[in-house]
Amino acid sequence: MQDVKEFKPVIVAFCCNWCSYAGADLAGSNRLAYPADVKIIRVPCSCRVNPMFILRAFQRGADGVILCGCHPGDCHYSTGNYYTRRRMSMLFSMLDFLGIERDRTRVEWVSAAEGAKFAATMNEFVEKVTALGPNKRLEDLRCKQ
Amino acid sequence: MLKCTLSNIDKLFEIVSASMPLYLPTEDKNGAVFKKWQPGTVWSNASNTVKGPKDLFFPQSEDLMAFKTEGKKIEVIDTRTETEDFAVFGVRACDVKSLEILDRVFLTEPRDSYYASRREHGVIISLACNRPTENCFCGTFGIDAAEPMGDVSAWLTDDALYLHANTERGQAFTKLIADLTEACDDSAVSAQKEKNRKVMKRLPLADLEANAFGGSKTEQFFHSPQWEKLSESCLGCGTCTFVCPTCQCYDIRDFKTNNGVVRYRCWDSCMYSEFTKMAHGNNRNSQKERFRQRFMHKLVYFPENNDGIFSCVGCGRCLAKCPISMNIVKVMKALEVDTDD
Amino acid sequence: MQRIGVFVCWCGSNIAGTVDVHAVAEALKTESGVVFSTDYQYMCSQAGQDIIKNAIHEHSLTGIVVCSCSPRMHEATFRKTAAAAGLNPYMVEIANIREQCSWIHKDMLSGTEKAIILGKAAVAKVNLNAPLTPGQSTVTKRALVIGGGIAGIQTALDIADAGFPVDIVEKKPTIGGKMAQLDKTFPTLDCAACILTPKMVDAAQNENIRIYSYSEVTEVGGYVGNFDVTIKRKARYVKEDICTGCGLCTEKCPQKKVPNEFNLGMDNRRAIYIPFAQAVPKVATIDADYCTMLKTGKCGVCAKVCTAGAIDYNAKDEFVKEKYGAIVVATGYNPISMEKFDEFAYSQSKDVITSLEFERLTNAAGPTSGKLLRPSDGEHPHKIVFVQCVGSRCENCAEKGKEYCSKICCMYTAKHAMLIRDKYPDTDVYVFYIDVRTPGKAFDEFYRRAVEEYGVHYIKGMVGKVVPEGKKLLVQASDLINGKQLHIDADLVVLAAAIEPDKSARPLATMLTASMDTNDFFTEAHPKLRPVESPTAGVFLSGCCQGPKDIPETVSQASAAASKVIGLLVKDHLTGNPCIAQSNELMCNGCSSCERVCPYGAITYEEKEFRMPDRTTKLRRVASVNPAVCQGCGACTVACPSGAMDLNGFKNNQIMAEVDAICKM
Amino acid sequence: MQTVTTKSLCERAASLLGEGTVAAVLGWKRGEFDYDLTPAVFTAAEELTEGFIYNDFSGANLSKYLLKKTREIDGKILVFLKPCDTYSFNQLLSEHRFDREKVYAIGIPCSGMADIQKIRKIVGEGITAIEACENSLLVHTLYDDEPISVSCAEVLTERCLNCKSKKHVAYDELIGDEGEVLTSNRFDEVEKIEALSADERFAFWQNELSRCIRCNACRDACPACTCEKCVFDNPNSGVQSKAPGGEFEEKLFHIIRAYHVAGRCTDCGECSRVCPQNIPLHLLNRKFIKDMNETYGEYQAGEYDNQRAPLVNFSLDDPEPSDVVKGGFDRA
Repeated sequence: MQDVKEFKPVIVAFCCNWCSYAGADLAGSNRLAYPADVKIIRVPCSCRVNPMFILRAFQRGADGVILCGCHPGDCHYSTGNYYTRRRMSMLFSMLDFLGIERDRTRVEWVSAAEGAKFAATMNEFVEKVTALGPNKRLEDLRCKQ
Repeated sequence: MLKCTLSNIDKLFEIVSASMPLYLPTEDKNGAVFKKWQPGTVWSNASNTVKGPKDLFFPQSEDLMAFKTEGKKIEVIDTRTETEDFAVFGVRACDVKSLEILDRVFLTEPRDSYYASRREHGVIISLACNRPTENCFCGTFGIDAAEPMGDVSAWLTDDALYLHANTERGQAFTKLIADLTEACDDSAVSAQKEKNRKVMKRLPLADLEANAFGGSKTEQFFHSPQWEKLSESCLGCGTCTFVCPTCQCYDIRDFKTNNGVVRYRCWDSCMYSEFTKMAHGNNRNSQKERFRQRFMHKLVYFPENNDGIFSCVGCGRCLAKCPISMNIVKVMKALEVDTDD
Repeated sequence: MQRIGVFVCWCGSNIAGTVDVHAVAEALKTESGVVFSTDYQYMCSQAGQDIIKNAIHEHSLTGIVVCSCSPRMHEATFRKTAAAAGLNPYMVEIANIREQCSWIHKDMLSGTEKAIILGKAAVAKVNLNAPLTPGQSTVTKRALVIGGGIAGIQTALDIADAGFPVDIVEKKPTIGGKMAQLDKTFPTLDCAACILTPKMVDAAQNENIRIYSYSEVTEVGGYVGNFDVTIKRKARYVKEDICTGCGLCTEKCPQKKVPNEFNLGMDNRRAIYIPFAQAVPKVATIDADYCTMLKTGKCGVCAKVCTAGAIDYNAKDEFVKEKYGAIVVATGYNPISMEKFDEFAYSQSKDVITSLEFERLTNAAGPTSGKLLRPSDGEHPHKIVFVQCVGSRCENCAEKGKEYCSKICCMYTAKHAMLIRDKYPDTDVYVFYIDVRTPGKAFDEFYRRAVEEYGVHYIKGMVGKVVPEGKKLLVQASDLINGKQLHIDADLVVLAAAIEPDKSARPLATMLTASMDTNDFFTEAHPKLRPVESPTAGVFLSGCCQGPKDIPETVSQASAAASKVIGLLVKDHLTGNPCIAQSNELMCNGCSSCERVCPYGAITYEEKEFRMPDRTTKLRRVASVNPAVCQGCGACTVACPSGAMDLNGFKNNQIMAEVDAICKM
Repeated sequence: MQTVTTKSLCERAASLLGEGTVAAVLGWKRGEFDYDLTPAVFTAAEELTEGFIYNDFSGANLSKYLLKKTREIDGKILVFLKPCDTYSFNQLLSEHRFDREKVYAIGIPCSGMADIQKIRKIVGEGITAIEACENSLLVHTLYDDEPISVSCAEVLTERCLNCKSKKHVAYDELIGDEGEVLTSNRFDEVEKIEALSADERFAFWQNELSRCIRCNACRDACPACTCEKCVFDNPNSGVQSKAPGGEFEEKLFHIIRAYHVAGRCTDCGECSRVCPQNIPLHLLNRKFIKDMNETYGEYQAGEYDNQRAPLVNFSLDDPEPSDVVKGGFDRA
């Protein structure tokens, strides 16, 4: 019980440069707090995120991975997030098929204006991942050696 | 000669397991595999396991050491684990022989201390083959499947298991199970051997001979036009090398952990395109060259350096598992035709 | 091996308040590749930049990490700093320890810990950075303005005055837009037509301006400096170059029952029409939906009366392809539909009208020739109620209206009220409002005049219901200041409808790959610092397509957009973004996956001969990326199964290094 | 038993070789026993007579060999394609992996391929010969005096049990009768796993994938895995590995392998056929196919040349990832 209480998840958040990263900046400007467990990686577009990056994060010790991009239709590159949507739908469904907890992965569309949504999303995601506990099903024990 | 009635065999496994881990063939979804005995484990008398007992002495992947880095400091960490006694039961004659071949590689200088340590801690209880498969051709390499070696040799009849210790370690093992065994004469075993040898003669590959091969035959076979044809459908996968009990190539790699590096070794395959990749490039660029290497090594290069001993024991695993059914038997037959010409 | 310098910024107390900046600098010192690490009060200041420059020289740095505010703020600054010290600007990475760290984490411990991790991730990335050099592309010296309202006209005029050719594409038969429909303008009360029509004429006569009226943009390709645009010139069935605009056809056309959209349907026009007297181009247009000839093949009156022979019933839509260096969006606004606001009885009574309809009613060229008459019976109204914020500031009724303030309504309502009281002093005018917002030059004075000089009854409160009863409209409202329920039997009710972006904006944004907000207003590249640019390079914003604004604001934004366009068009070459995709030909399968996902068509294939390691040659189909066209989204890199396609600046191994650094615990 | 004879195929191939239409023939070559056929290139009529065979063990999909062979051999190559192989053939064409002009494709009917392991399960070890009869196989073994008869249906390979099509989608010439696209139950097995709890699914795959020895046979046999350099072989990819270094890498390899062929996999079943460890790899591919079909509409890779696969396509109203996982199937 005590372990669960002290568990601080490692969360990797891939954010597209144009909307979600700006949304995160806005959350910052507005001092909207979310847990320090969330670390953001800036990518030009959500469609830059290769499934391998997500698996890599889990391998290296992430407990949750979230991808944020512009809302469908608002992609700076017009169509990038549509591909992201399909790719991640398929990948997440496959992870689910392999018995990996669904709540460890998430895609959320956050615009540059949605600082509040960014913070709320992160709070909610961290809460869910914390409830799941440490990632055991996609961890690579060697990394912790 | 010691006799243990078959009804007592689970008891035997239990007693051995009480003092050391015991590995024996059990039926898995995929066929027979060596697994650690636990109460309830059912021993399989299948003629052959999918993979040999090689993993127990030379695991597919094993950590050699680790480096821990902190800032710019590096600390070396010993990760060795291979210091526990263990027993392997039901090793067929071909696989026993394969360990001798691995010994030649790993136990000659420079000695591979990881392998050596596992060999020193392992006791091998072999088992004669009553029902060899159509893929078996151990006879080609002078192996008698009715007379398996190892620390303890064993034979199976309809109602009993017969054991004979060949080494000190073997004797220690039979001592361990003394309560379950009684001394007996060789008659039952001799009869079983006779029966087994009769079957062996009828095997479809019984006539296959390796005489045409051996050290000093490099010139003769290296440029054979057959290689082109033989290798043309090879997928370049590693199945044959990974199921082979004598293949011993490995790669040493570093895995970057969160705190440093784990240095490990893992099986490699000469069939892989990166196998001979070096700083200057790769000296085997075509699948033909890689394919040729594998078989030349087994049939020519290895005997050249090892008193004429072939690096194949005729276990037949590559025949059973190659996705495109290309194997050493087809290679030997094709190359022999070549020498006839 | 890189030689990395780490520079941790305090940002005054913005960062240093919740992050132990010394500890961050100290912790990063031992990271692989780091040879120098320091912290300073304001890295972005001249003194801070000098620290970086000196360190680059002193420690022969090959890469730098600045732990500071968001890269969206100062990445460009520090890149310039690095370049000034002779370092490739793309060897700079920013760890965002302000917006993503100090500003959101309250305790020093977790803030510092996170800042260190973010710094480590940036160091890990820089270790794998490589110098990048941007490519160059040419600029087509012609601009396109989409929309011919006052915004588009002003932008076009300014660009043309600077000597660059510019095309206006207007979907209506004439330019002029909403302003042409207005009567007077606040706060000066000068006549809209009097100030707009000279500009329209200027545009028509300027030799650098070409007007594609009755036209629409259907396709946009290319990129900044080199847009390929397809314009659909809708068939108007009148030859533009021959029609003299005499208007005879519009008098003789037997089809008289066509709602006149210029007067918002309050009167009728003919099937062949010129929207208004000062239309530019002054050319007739046949409305194919109503023309008997086009529908049944029987009539042909207009062709018979046209002495110039301009009528062409066989005209077809034409498509023009043109190249532009820059595109200005000036698609404007529309009042929202009043359908969902049935409580105001808009659909039940002709005497409930919108403010834009009111403009036409008071306009001398309008359906009543400027006399204020009730649409239902043509009688003079004596009691008029204005309702403000109809559909604006709809916090709890987003499905009906808009959450935002439409900005112009307070002022035009004051104007309407004042004009009525001026012309018809016997009329009682009531204005119901939530707030009166008058933050503009001479705006509040204007509003006070309406109240104080003209005696308009301003009542704080909302109208709950309008019920038509006989010839009257019973207005039920609350007076919030006096805490009373009011019942007014009005003759006319005027609704200040919220405004929204034109419906054509959304598909246009998709074509332009320009982003929009949830209300379909175009997004600016930066809300404060780059308000007239879209984030999409080469696309600029003018007027209400970006957000509600009044005429002076629109005109100033239009001129601002023009100046940005001019700034672009004067360049002979554009320096591109070097963070673009690159294909490793040795690993490329030529499978076309990348080409299929590229939104810009930047990827092409060629058959190339490769010398294989076994000394044979092999002809292989491989992808190549056009650096001028690629925008660097990275969609192709994931579509590529072999990993042959990678993105400079965001390479696979760089992102994975960041992942590793973050997950290291 | 197959409905076309080795002899008839041999004759047709020999005549095409003879008249110079083709320079080489890609087919199956007989081995030591009746079941161990090897794909081979034949360049002379005698070679064909001696070695060519088409029987219940001609499972190997020859289309992938075209990549290499069309580059090596001058002139056209005759390739024999079973119905399912033609889908791979088309898929490779749409990825521009070989020159169609260099291939002469002969479609041949297939009544399903036999699984030697299933036969072994029935008759035991020591199979020395297998004779094909109308609907059964006569298996001779070392330990039985009389041959054992097993019905063909009983020993069909998994992929043939769930055959999706007996129709050839590409060929220059057809020998034998054309079949039809079938309605198969190929997703039943996937659905069964979907119906398990997350823990059970995890345990199931943990058990299956733990057997992986990373021999790469699944990848190397796969007609969709034709990368010039696979990411798992590329030292610069960041995921290169030669052995499963633990549970994670087993999963990583198989997830990425399946993901990389998602939308391109024709469900030919070669991966599972060649796996020496009998891991049901096709289930991973089928999961992707099933999800894509259900989410983005029916799509059969290789059905036509130059289709736009689901993962390089999109529609504006695609569901969100959270809804796909929840809505793909009904699970309590």
